[in-house]
Amino acid sequence: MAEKRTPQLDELEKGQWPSFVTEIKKAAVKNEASKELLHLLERSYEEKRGHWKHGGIVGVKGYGGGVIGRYTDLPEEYPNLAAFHTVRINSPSGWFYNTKSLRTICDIWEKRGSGLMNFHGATGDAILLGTTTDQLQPIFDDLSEEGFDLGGSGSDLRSPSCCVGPGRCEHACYDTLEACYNITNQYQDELHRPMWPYKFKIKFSGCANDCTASIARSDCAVIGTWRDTLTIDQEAVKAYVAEGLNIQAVVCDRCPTKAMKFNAETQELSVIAEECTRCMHCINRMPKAIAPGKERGATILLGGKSTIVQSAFMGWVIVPFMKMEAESDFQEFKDMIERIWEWWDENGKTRERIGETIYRLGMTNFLTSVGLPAVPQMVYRPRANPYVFWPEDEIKK
Amino acid sequence: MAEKRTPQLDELEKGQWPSFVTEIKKAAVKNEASKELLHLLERSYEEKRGHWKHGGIVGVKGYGGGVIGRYTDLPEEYPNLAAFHTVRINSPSGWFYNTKSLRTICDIWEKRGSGLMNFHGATGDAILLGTTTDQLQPIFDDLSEEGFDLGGSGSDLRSPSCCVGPGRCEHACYDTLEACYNITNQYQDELHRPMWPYKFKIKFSGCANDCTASIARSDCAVIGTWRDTLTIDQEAVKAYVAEGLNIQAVVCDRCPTKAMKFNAETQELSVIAEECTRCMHCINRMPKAIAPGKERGATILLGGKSTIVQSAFMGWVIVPFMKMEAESDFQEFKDMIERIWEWWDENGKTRERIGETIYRLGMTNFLTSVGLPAVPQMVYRPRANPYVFWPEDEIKK
Amino acid sequence: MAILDQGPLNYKEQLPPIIKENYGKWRYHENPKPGVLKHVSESGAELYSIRVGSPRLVSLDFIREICELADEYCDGYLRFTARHNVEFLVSDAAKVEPLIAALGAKGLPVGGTGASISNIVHTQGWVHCHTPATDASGVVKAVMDDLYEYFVSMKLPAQMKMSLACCLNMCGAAHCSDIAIVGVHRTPPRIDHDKIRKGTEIPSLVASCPTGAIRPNPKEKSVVVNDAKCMYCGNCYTMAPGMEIIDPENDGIAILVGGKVANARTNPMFSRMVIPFLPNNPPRWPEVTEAVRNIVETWAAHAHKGEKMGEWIERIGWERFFTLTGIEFTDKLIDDFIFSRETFRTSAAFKY
Amino acid sequence: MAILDQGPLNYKEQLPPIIKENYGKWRYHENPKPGVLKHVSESGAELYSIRVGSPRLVSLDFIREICELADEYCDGYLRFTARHNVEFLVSDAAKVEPLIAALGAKGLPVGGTGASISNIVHTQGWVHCHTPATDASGVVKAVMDDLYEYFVSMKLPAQMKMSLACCLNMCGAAHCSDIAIVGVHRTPPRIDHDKIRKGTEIPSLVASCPTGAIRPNPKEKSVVVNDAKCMYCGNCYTMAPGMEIIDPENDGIAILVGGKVANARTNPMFSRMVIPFLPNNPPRWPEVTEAVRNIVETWAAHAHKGEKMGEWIERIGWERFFTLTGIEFTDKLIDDFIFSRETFRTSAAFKY
Ligand code: SRM
Ligand code: SRM
Ligand code: SRM
Ligand code: SRM
Ligand code: SF4
Ligand code: SF4
Ligand code: SF4
Ligand code: SF4
Ligand code: SF4
Ligand code: SF4
Ligand code: SF4
Ligand code: SF4
Repeated sequence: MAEKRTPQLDELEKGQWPSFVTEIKKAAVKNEASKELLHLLERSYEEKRGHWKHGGIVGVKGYGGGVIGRYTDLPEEYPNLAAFHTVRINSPSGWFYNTKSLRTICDIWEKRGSGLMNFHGATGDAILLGTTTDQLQPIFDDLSEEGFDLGGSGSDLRSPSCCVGPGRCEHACYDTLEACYNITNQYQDELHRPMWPYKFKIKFSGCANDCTASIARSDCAVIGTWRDTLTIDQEAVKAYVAEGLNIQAVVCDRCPTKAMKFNAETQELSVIAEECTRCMHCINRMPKAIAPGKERGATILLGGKSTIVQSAFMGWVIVPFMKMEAESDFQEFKDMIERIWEWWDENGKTRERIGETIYRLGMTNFLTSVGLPAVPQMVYRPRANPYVFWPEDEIKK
Repeated sequence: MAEKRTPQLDELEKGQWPSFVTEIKKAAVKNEASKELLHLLERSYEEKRGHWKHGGIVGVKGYGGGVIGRYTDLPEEYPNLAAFHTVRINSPSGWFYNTKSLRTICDIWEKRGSGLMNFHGATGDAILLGTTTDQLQPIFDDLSEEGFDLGGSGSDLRSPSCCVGPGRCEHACYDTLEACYNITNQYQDELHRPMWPYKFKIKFSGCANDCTASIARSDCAVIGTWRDTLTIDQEAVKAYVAEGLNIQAVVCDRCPTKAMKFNAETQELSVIAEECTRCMHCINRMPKAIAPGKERGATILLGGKSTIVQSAFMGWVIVPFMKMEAESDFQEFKDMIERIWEWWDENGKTRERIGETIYRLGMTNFLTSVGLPAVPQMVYRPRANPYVFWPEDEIKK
Repeated sequence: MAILDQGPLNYKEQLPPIIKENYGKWRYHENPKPGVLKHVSESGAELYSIRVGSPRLVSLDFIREICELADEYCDGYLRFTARHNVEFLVSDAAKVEPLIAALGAKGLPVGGTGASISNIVHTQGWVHCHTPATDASGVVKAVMDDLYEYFVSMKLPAQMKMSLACCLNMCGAAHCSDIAIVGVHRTPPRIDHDKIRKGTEIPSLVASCPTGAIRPNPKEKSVVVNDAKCMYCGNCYTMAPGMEIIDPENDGIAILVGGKVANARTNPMFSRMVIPFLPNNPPRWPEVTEAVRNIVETWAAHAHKGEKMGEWIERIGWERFFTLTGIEFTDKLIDDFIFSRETFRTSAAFKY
Repeated sequence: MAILDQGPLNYKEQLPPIIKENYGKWRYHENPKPGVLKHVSESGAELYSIRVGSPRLVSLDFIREICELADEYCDGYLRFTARHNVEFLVSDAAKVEPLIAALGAKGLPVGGTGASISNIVHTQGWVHCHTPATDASGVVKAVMDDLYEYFVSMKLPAQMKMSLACCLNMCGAAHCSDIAIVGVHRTPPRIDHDKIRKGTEIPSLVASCPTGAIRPNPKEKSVVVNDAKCMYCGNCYTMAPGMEIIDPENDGIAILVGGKVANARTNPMFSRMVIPFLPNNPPRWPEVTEAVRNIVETWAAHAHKGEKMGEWIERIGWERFFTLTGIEFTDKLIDDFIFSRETFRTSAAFKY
């Protein structure tokens, strides 16, 4: 292919933020497809439109997901982009890598693909961006050999992800890294072989700061919390006072339930336990002095998803507190999620996320079917209409 | 009809709250139908069900509304209730009466009906409860002779109502009594001759305390407000302080926007004008010291209704501020409401309240059609979805 | 012949002289004692309004009696309030106590102002309507007898506005009340095919159902109801007498709480269901009076001064409301109609 | 032959020694300077995380380069964040500044912690997807260049989380972001009947439209779109390649603001639309960078310390947000989809 200029993209090599154009150019040096990508993209910048077709069905043996097919609509002009598929690698919990693992990916990808990658995709996979159809199986074989596996795509379980949790964060109320790993391994079949009405995402956040944005970005959010009272170290409180922190203003006044009380005279901080909603604010402001309680676990929320089709939904509480420590706790979670999938599988329409299915059929239907007890924690407030469905057995005949 | 006992209803003559049973019994002394009503009601108390049939179409000449037909489903046993219709009298603004007017109603009703009445019905009419079909026209003739007119029923304008306003209340930001009277008179045709998709209610409240519950109970709520700043009488503030009012706690801390500031030292009260939402709280607590501003008018809200069918709606802002003083202001309101009715008449389905029509067709459609400019005051917050409809003329061809 | 379209009485002729003279000139008011409002005009004039509880369903005698009182104490004028109380408008301070005494003698309660429970806005019930799931006046009488002390005093945290509607048409507009007592049906309509055939437009009837539970039944020239989809709203019955919805065995009362309409401090709020069903137990509806009293007194015990029911609950959280009142939370209280989504707790922050 | 279902790498093997040793024992953290987090363990161990901005779309060279740095300064370990930044995990305090210097030499920005603007979560755009209404990486580069100072400092009122999605599928999950940059189409799909006939299941296609704008067209064995009902969501195009939605003349960008997901202080919130459309003006999208900067700086100038965008706006009111930013409010910002009702202002209390 003849050398062409890319004035628009060149412009994006300027400025202080690291440039993806520079990255594509680096890849272009070694790889024809990446070079063509640069020029196709320049063309998109001129024409203000993408030049990719609807993906066809491509994949690797034994799996239904993990690969996204992609073809340019200008294959004559960009023959190396005629097929330019994506491979999703299920990333390790918390996106931790030793350099050996990363280099292994690089080596395989250098041999078999464009050399361009996303670290990471929005769902959390490591994404190998652009290869041909015939390379898909070899790539998978190579990756597999080195201990890697593919992530989800299509109507299956998507690669779960989790926050850094106990790996580095003092707030973690359960082991997010282990929970994510354990549960992901349990559901390899669901992850690799699409068989549901639509996609299903799980994200694990160690506390209510929700650093994986699980409430917005996953059908099932597992958010760390505690059942007892947060713990306060009064000495550390005094140290904060000494440092000049205005505890009343910065901490107490912004506690959403005014549960946190500071006695300016004694410099003692106390919490009205039953008023605290475990929002994390005070802990965030005073991590040296305040910590989550001892009886830890997670709140489970269901139904999160983005805008298409019925509007964006955030996950809502379906279990206020579940232990998340022992294998038996994980088992409890798994039993529940399997009942949920079963119900969704039976009741969901094609391309209907579980939140939409529940919205359509009603929480009572859902809760009764999956055997979850109704509690006030599930709602901000009760219904405003009196349109209750009465089961036959509560009615006099 | 043989004397029967009414043990259940008798029970309701006990207790300190005035008894409607006693009232029915008083009427029963003079009127056979009322007597039968007493016994029919006792029967309902035994059987736990009403004994009234769906109303047929009854009315008076020239009108389509104002009368509700009612027949018992046990006419053989209660012949005087075979027909037991309701007549709605449009009450005067603010439910003010001189005793002559009330006695006139009583005299007519004694002659021609059960002697039972509701002062008032939930929409605000004076309700004559129970008469026969042949009495309807004579009742109307008699009432008309004395200057009364009927209220609305069916798919028409319902009798507008208003709070006591300038008649007795220091908060009134416009003349609710006059506005209600003026506008009711203008729309006599709409009030008496059902011709819309469904009913339409208007209520006038003199300020944001909304003593007519207009936001919940009327399709169109006209709620008094002001455009400039509330006025504060600093001498009166000091008098409140002297009386022991804790202004900071009772007034300032509960101002929703923290617009009200009290200087405890100088005992001066001040308001951050642009932060005040005119919620009325501070004025309510200190009526001697704080009053609405000088540039007064009303906020217009549209869409309020109760639960059936699409859920209860509260009215929402369609005009943040409209003057409501001169005849020309009323005219502006009338021009607007007529455009609104026209749009609803064209677009509403049968038995669809205007709030439901707008919800179904969208605010943009509504606002554009009736020519109201979109302003942020119309919404608590903008849309969360990006599903904007783009008009053809804003699109490049 | 009747004059058409002459409109309501001109209010101007119904105003007592003191109001005519001070119209729009009121400066402030005080609430010297329960049921008594004192409005002071710029002119210095003082108007005393004496608020009196009324059963609303009244006889000629009642109206004539209050007219007599109005003639004697109020220059022949009175008014009714937005909650169907009577207000005597006294321009002469000396007449206030004698009027109150006269009212007392007649058993008419003075109260309903300020931090009290005012009259219950209500509807027809078994007295006059065709779709009620409960009586109106009887329940109101039972509840107001039980809460009488709160009408004649001002010892609550704030005003308490109650409403009752005897069916889901909600003529009592109970949807934004501190406490709403709402008659509910609980079984699907029983179809009287004969009646349907006689006068019902089938397409309109089918369209009337908010959940799409009604389908045409061409064989019967009538309709069929999918019971599983029916939420007993009764809208079909309003459209068609053949859709019999009344069911004495299963009709009863739901309780909703926390609504408001004033804009003071907080925005208007809908009432929310806290008890999905209580049985009709006339004549005194003990389950209802007890439930209402429990809610009122729990609120009274815990709310800040000046905090309406809904404001109190929103501050402490609904989960706490159920703990404090001891009311059981069940799935029936979780919305499953079209605006359900906004009620789901999309937050990991809540109280246990 | 590949091993099926072996699952992701075991994270335990990817953790640096300091983390293995102090796993779950972290006591607190400090944020000594932009891009540097210091976590202290119960054991007294100190871990320094150096956060580095990444273009996310990277080459082999980039990954190998950061591996080299990790080998040199971090015992051969690193991680990525939920926002696609790189984090170097330094166990030796003495290596922090040298690492930062080395990063600086390579032009890699250190920052994104605390009250800063972190990396923009984003999507494929014109680089790799078939439905984009705008590019992803290019817009992100333009915006981050413009706001660079806020990445490398911590001078904002609070953290600022931005996301970009190049179409309404919203792979950037922009719906709960402080600022969301969203690619939008603005014209109905153009139907390629041939393509539809070839491989599309008509009933599924018809069902895919959230507004019911698509009806079967039996004559063509295809479908027809009611343009007036179409809101250009592109869902039909996702289902069927024959429903061509891309329109270079009219595609562009909408801006939504005020979303959040953390439960700290306030509940999670959706982002709300404040600018319905800005044109695609590559390579630097000046209208977009300017709009974003205006919003960021207005917030920075007015918010309380610690107040996220959405919290600030909800405190001052959306009507005030439009005044302060000078952004024009139009009917396009008023919801008219299924959950519109909850957005309408059902209150007479508002600011002018
Ligand atoms: C690669 C990725 C964007 C990125 O650049 O990071 C992506 C890319 C695509 N997404 Fe996505 N989605 C990606 C994360 C998301 C997210 C974000 C998240 O998971 O947190 C969302 C919103 C959250 C959610 O699940 O609601 C998301 C919501 C969608 C939707 C919306 C439909 C829905 O589920 O409600 C579609 C449409 C569809 O599935 O038909 C979609 C479809 C697509 C497709 C497959 C387009 C298509 O219909 O064929 C895109 C392939 C682009 C390409 O050719 O490279 N993608 N997609 C992300 C996955 C990488 C990974 O595995 O790590
Ligand atoms: C007479 C009446 C208007 C009328 O034209 O009939 C009226 C009259 C007054 N109202 Fe009202 N309100 C009347 C119904 C209402 C209603 C509607 C209702 O009851 O259904 C409301 C809305 C209630 C709600 O939000 O659910 C209402 C919300 C208020 C408020 C706001 C209270 C609050 O803080 O939320 C005030 C201000 C106050 O009380 O401080 C108020 C204040 C007043 C004042 C003090 C105004 C004044 O200065 O004269 C009057 C005496 C109040 C009192 O009873 O203590 N009035 N007031 C209505 C009496 C009904 C009754 O018999 O009980
Ligand atoms: C008399 C009154 C109740 C009362 O005891 O005070 C009343 C009584 C009836 N209402 Fe009502 N409504 C009355 C105020 C209301 C209110 C309250 C209000 O206006 O503030 C509402 C709720 C607010 C609203 O408009 O949304 C109300 C919402 C309904 C509905 C609900 C449908 C809807 O409009 O959304 C119906 C059903 C219908 O119209 O088909 C209805 C229908 C009826 C009918 C006509 C029953 C019917 O379908 O035939 C009732 C006649 C009862 C009878 O035989 O005496 N009534 N109705 C009220 C009118 C008296 C008056 O004119 O002053
Ligand atoms: C590294 C990361 C987790 C991970 O596994 O990758 C992380 C790490 C930390 N988060 Fe986070 N958060 C991370 C994404 C998030 C997200 C999700 C997102 O960015 O999309 C959120 C939700 C944002 C939202 O609400 O829209 C998030 C909301 C928080 C909060 C809540 C802030 C608030 O007041 O609302 C805290 C507490 C705080 O900052 O005081 C927090 C606190 C922290 C702490 C201080 C926790 C700790 O003690 O180690 C970490 C350093 C924060 C910092 O950057 O200053 N983290 N944090 C993510 C870094 C992303 C990045 O590169 O910028
Ligand atoms: S979600 Fe909580 S536990 Fe996880 S990284 Fe964020 S602050 Fe730490
Ligand atoms: S965690 Fe949140 S709710 Fe609990 S005391 Fe701290 S700031 Fe208050
Ligand atoms: S609405 Fe306002 S003006 Fe009217 S009576 Fe109530 S407080 Fe007075
Ligand atoms: S009217 Fe309401 S918003 Fe305005 S200053 Fe008074 S309390 Fe505050
Ligand atoms: S609420 Fe229902 S039953 Fe009661 S009066 Fe209104 S329509 Fe009749
Ligand atoms: S009662 Fe309501 S839900 Fe049931 S069939 Fe009739 S209209 Fe439909
Ligand atoms: S947001 Fe849309 S265009 Fe962008 S990657 Fe996702 S599906 Fe493709
Ligand atoms: S773009 Fe969306 S609204 Fe338009 S026809 Fe396609 S699916 Fe329907």
